[in-house]
Amino acid sequence: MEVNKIILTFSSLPQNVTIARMLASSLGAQMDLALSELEELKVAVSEAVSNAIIHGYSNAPDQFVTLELEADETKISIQVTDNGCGIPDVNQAMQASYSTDPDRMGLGFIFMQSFMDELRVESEVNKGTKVLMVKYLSHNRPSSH
Amino acid sequence: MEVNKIILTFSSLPQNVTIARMLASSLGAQMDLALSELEELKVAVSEAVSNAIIHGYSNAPDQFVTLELEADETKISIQVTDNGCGIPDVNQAMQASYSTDPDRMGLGFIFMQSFMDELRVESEVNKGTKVLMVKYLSHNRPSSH
Amino acid sequence: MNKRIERQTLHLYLEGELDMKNASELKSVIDLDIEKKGVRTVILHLDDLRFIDSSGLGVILGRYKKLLPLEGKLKIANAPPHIYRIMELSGLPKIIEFLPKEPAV
Amino acid sequence: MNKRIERQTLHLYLEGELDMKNASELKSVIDLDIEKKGVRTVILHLDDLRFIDSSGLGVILGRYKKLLPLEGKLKIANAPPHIYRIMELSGLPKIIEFLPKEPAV
Ligand SMILES: Nc1ncnc2c1ncn2[C@@H]1O[C@H](COP(=O)(O)OP(=O)(O)O)[C@@H](O)[C@H]1O
Ligand SMILES: Nc1ncnc2c1ncn2[C@@H]1O[C@H](COP(=O)(O)OP(=O)(O)O)[C@@H](O)[C@H]1O
Repeated sequence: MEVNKIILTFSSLPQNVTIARMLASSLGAQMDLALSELEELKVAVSEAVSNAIIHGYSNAPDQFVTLELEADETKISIQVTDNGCGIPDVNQAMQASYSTDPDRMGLGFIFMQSFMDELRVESEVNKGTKVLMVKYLSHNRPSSH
Repeated sequence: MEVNKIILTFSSLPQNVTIARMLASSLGAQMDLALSELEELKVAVSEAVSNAIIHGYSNAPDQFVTLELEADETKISIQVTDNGCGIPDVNQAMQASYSTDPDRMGLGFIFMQSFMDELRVESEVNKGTKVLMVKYLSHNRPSSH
Repeated sequence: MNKRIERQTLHLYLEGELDMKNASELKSVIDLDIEKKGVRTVILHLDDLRFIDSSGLGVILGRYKKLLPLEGKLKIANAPPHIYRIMELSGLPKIIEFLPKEPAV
Repeated sequence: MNKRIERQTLHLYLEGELDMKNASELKSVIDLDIEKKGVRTVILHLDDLRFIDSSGLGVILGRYKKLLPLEGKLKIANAPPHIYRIMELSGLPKIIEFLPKEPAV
């Protein structure tokens, strides 16, 4: 099977979180993910993209977020990139319940971790943040045999 | 209202035509296009993207097509770009029934023209083709008052 | 895509989207039944077709043209309104017979 | 989003997606009814909710916390299975009361 690569760059607007989710879930559906896996993929993408807009850009609507999707016969790889404020301490940020916003739950990274098979975060203060996630397709997942 | 800009770059694979259509129609739905206008938008995007893959890249699966969408309060602008073979005579290509492929109908540009308010094609042989289309939102369309 | 053959008549029930992605599959299904099973009438049932573009219309017209010299026929049944509008713009209804809505069996 | 107030109880029927796009709208609707209409019980009916993420969960937990010092309550009714799974992972069912499926009226 050919590699399918899809890159979506979009204004940092709340309504584009829906579009980002839908794109990931369409690709997931083409790769025959189960319905429950599609739901989980959507949550993971939603968390990463929401973080880029809310935290990375402090909700400024005139910035850009990039969602890169790549599917091959074994996995779907996802990258969400912003050029926002960055994260000073990534390990701390990834702790359960840790949030710099008192109104938020600090569950974003936990959801990404639970729903995807791999999660990596690269961030530099004042440069931006890149979240990399991988979902293995069932027939290739080590745990399935 | 803010300007919403969305850029999708994707492998020249047939299944991505569905994704490109869906993206345009999601943006159209957010801009409150009527259902029939969404259908037309989908056909126009489908024609331009299919042309890029079929004609621009002769169905090679390892090339990239770009779909740029921009929405503001008055219109949705769409650009479909490929870096493929280009069109030697754009005026001829845009004629009804003209096709370089005997199995095709030569209706792609006709549909784009009928369903969108503006259509412009820029092409250079061996460089590629850019199709620009504009759809005005009903309350701003000259013909609606 | 469901199909049924009855006395040299192929009934095809199209679903979802008909575009460049699956147009060539439709082409081979029909052509094979014409060549191998002697089908001479093809009826496309479009009740559940949600999208068509010129790639899809091209395959339909192409099958019509293939059947002509064989004295065969291609007909279209139950095209939803928004699909019919696109077919109309392509001139297809001037060439191809559209069957009136079938009563539910 | 449909709502109904009955004796200080606000029934909210959520639809579609609850994420960062509409979480703050849900927050203001509930907070206004708590502050202006003296609502002390909020029941969120999730029958038609298709998607939720941590932004949506955060608003629900936040309203629960706002009601606590007012001796009010927030309850959740009819969460679809895939929505419930996400809520479970967040620990919400340990804090918030989930009502058993209502018989259709
Ligand atoms: N893209 C980002 N840019 C800057 N900071 C981020 C980004 N993503 C996450 N963070 C930081 O990491 C923290 C934890 O993130 P997360 O687990 O998603 O929880 P929450 O979004 O609820 O705060 C955030 O509160 C924020 O400080
Ligand atoms: N992106 C493109 N790259 C190269 N050639 C193109 C492109 N788009 C259109 N063409 C040329 O213009 C012709 C007419 O296009 P169109 O009206 O869409 O009809 P059709 O796709 O049925 O051939 C095509 O047959 C092709 O030769």
